[in-house]
Amino acid sequence: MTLLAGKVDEAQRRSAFRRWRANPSALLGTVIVGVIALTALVSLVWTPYGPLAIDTNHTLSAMSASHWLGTDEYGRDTLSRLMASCKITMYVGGLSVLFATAIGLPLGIWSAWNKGWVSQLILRAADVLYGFPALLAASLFAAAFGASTNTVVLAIGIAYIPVFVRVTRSAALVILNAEYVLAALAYGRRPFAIVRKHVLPGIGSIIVAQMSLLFSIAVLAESGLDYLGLGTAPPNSSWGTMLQSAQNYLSSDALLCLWPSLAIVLCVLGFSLLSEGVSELRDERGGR
Amino acid sequence: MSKGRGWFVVRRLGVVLSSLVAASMLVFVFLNVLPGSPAEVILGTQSTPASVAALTIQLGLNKPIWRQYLDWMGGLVNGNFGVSYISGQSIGHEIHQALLVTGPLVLLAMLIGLVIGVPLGLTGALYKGRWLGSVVGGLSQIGIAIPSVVAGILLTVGLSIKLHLFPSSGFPGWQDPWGSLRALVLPAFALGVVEGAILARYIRAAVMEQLRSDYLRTARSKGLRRSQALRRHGLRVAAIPVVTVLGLEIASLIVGAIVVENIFALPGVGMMLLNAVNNRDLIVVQDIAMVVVTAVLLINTLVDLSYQWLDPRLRGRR
Amino acid sequence: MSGSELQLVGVSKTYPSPGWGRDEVAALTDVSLDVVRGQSLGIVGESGSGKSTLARLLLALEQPSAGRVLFRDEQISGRAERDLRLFRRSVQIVFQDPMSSLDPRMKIHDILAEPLRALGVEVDEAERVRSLLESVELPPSAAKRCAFQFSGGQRQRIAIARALGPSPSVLIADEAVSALDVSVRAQILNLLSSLVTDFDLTLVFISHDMAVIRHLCDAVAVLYRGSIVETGLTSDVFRSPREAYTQELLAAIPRIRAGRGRD
Amino acid sequence: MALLKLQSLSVAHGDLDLVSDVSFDVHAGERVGIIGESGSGKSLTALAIAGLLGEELRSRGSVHFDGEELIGASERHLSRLRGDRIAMIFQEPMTALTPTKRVGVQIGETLRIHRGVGRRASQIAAVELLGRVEFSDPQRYARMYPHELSGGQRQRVMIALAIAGDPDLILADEPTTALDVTVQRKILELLDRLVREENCALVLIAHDLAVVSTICDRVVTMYGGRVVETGSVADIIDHPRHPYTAALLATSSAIAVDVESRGTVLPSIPGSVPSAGHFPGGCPFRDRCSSATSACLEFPLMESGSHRVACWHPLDENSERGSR
Repeated sequence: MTLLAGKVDEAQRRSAFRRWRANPSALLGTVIVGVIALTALVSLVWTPYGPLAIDTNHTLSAMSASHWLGTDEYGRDTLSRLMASCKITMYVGGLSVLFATAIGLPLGIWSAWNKGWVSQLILRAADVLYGFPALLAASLFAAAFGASTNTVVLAIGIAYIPVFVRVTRSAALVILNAEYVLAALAYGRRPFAIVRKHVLPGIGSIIVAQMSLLFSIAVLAESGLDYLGLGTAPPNSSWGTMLQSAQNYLSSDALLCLWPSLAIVLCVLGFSLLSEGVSELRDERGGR
Repeated sequence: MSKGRGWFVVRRLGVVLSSLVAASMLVFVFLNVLPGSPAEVILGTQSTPASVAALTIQLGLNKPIWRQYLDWMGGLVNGNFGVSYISGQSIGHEIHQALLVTGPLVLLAMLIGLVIGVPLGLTGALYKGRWLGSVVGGLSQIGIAIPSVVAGILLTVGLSIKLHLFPSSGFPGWQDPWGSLRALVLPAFALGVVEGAILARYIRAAVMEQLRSDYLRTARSKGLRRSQALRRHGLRVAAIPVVTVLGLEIASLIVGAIVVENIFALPGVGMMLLNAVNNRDLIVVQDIAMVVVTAVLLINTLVDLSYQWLDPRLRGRR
Repeated sequence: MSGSELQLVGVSKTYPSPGWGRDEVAALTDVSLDVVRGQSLGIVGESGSGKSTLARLLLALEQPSAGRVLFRDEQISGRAERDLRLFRRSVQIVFQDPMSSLDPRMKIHDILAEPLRALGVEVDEAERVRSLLESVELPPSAAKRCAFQFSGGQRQRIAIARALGPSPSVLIADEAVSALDVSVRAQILNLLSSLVTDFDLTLVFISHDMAVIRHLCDAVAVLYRGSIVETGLTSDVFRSPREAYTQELLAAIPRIRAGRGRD
Repeated sequence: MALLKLQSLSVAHGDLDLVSDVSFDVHAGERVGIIGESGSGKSLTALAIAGLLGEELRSRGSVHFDGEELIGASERHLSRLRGDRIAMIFQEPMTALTPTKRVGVQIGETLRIHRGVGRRASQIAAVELLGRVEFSDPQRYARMYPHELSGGQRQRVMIALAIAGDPDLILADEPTTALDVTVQRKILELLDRLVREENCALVLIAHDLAVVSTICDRVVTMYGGRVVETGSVADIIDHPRHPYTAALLATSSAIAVDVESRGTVLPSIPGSVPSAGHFPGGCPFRDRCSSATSACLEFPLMESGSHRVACWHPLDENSERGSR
């Protein structure tokens, strides 16, 4: 403990930016996520051919100067479809994580603060919800409403609520047990103000790391769901649907599978590295 | 104390039961409070008011909703899963058959995950800061990012299409045990590799924490070498977070199996679920949902109970 | 020098046991205590004696299971938080752990200004922060820095400054010097005793250290397993401790002497 | 011939020296106390002697134990000494025992490692050792887990564990700091008695001069990773020569329980203790020292003799300053 004090001081003196730059996970994660987010933005206004443009003269063409990554069975440009899929991925990942955070975070803080039966109930409900993994929830949604991008968002979002409740609760408990919270109560701060001034800033980096991690898992889940036809429906492109249609040409045109696979792996890697980077930077700061 | 532990198990089972009841209500209400009746859905475009009415009575959908729920639950408890709207087959029998595929698949994948994850995680922790540790860390980081869809497809391309080592799809049935096992190997690998990477990461973290612990230092001060001290004093405590992850991973393996079965055309629970969803065979969806939920919650409970066994500090406590 | 600031009358506090019998754990049993205005009261006790529970009850952060807590002869236990404004301004606390008693993400300025804002004390914030820092002998520049940049002793000064912010009449110090380095402890003790004089504070000093209590306090109460076993003026208790436990406490304090081969 | 001889021992974290140039001897059966505040490097010194420093720390210099060099010795070699000839007692009784093993098993393990004793025999020995550290019902306690014991009981288990191998040297790192005052005293008495019975050498680390003075023969004062003064207990408490030792002594004795200090201003040391590795160069105490001059930019050489001090401006040996 005393040993670390020196290290902490040193880490403090460097600016946040420099520490960020010095952390390989955080840096690489930021770059990858940045590239994907940027691609998604660009695809809103421009893709080389448009993701839906069919060209029956050039079906299943190999990589070439005109089609950098080739075309699929309808002659649609793979690069354009990959780019357009970034958009779907960011939409699904971002919205589902926000949804889970928006519900899980307040419930987690509440259950950390309040030890009465209501928070017991919250935790029990989270346990029940925990029995519904994203894929099962999506199946239920698809059975009930028909599959769409939005049912995927909802399914993933609901499935992650329990995770958020637990993570928030344990992080908030650490803060709430600190003596400065007692001191704040002693000078008359009410619970709401304490949450705003101490708890939220205190658990912020944990929550961000968790959100980033769940984003990466959401990308995994989304690709699986789309692949199964439980999510985004053709002709709209997503990495999962691209994989599904490419699977028919595995023996003849394996590259068709490679591109969306790479995109998924890269995206998941980016967000999980970012998550790890954020937690490492937090630990460097002394974990407080 | 032994009485306390017995009580703990009883209480924990009570919690599971009440969770299951809550989950079943959730599933049931969700699928039954929809606009339009299941009969209409089943008959689709050919429905006439008369045929809908007839089917409604045939399926017992004219009864009050709570009655339908109780009938369904009563059936589940007695092992009677009902009859499929679409195929007219006994769902219980079909699920039983499907579990004979999915169950072994999940177990095999778990095994593969452990075989990969344990040595990798230990190596990562013990060689932290050296090149071997970094390589292992990087490998597991990438392994985590590979979805089972991708792993499955890559394995199919590599080992069955190019090298013809394993069948790329289909399942001969357990009357041909060798063929069945061969059919499961690739899908299990697709699932297990990723789980192995995740396990490796958690094992590495848990073991590293043990290596820093005060009591491991005490053990070394008695004359145990670092690796001996870790083996005798650290591993059991390190197992606690790992068991948690193992529990989470079994749950995600069950889910992953649903995806992988579809890649490899295995007639498991996942395939059955997907077909039911596509056919709007609501009662099958309901039943499978309950099977999955029950499996996940039971595994969760087993994990909780194993803490008691692993860590004496938790015995006789909540 | 008359009247009481804080009073505990027959206070007990029980917690539900962590196991799952319905048993309860008694932290305090029938404790009566009178914190006389202007007096420094030491409360001595070891771990598990109920010291921390006592501090929380005195701060009305917890409710007694039985008995009453009075502030200037008015009951405060069981009252709604909005009725406690005067009380909150008048009673402040300094905790033991200089690491956990300051929010590491806050600037010292905010740490010191927070109580003023929370209690609606209308002052020039910057000016007040400066004078608070001055009274604990820290430079004004400290306000711009974060808590982690200070050593344990400095942090404890900041915690004291925060407690002084609302101009309290009672200061409760819960093991306030126990976690400090020996060479720094005397500084903080000197600071505390001069502040008690300068700000006319009533001090409740909770500690396991008899020597420090003797140095700082007029009266002492000995807490043992949730009950007060002995009270009295410090000089009396130290000269002739009545209870066996008090005697044991006094005997246990290590004294500087060449022990081996000299006795 | 010294049992343990430290020469220019340094411990570094990267380029940062946390312990610099520590030298002292411990003779067989002798008791040496190391006092110092946080960051003084006293715990690291003990860990370096036993070869138990963390992965990220490196030690240099020389640790001679009974004619063998320990710095740079293999883990295999060191592990043969540890528990058998050198034993350790740690500060935190809460975390220093393995939570998943019964206390008796943990004590018996030492014998199983070094004496090749079987499971049953080691249990019998463990029960006997628990009796020696004053457990009233050792049979029962041997079957308990650490979390079922109080802090004081756990520390007694640690002591039993340390004496199990009949060591020549015990390194005790703040063994009483985390305990209640009344328990502290009992543990110190127990340690005192057992060390006498075993006739082994003791290195006792404490931040409290009082603890060291009651059971040690000699004192080593450390500040900022360096030894600043060493001498017999009598030398140190009657005639401290380093300004730091003197000030520490003055502070401690002014708040002593049998001294009426009410209303007086306690003698104090200005400034604060820097964090480990961030002490000023030269004499680490110069920032807080009233007699510091430009000479103090250089760390002074330790003089020779039995009462040694590393200071450019030592207090006069004959003055009574800082004593009781």
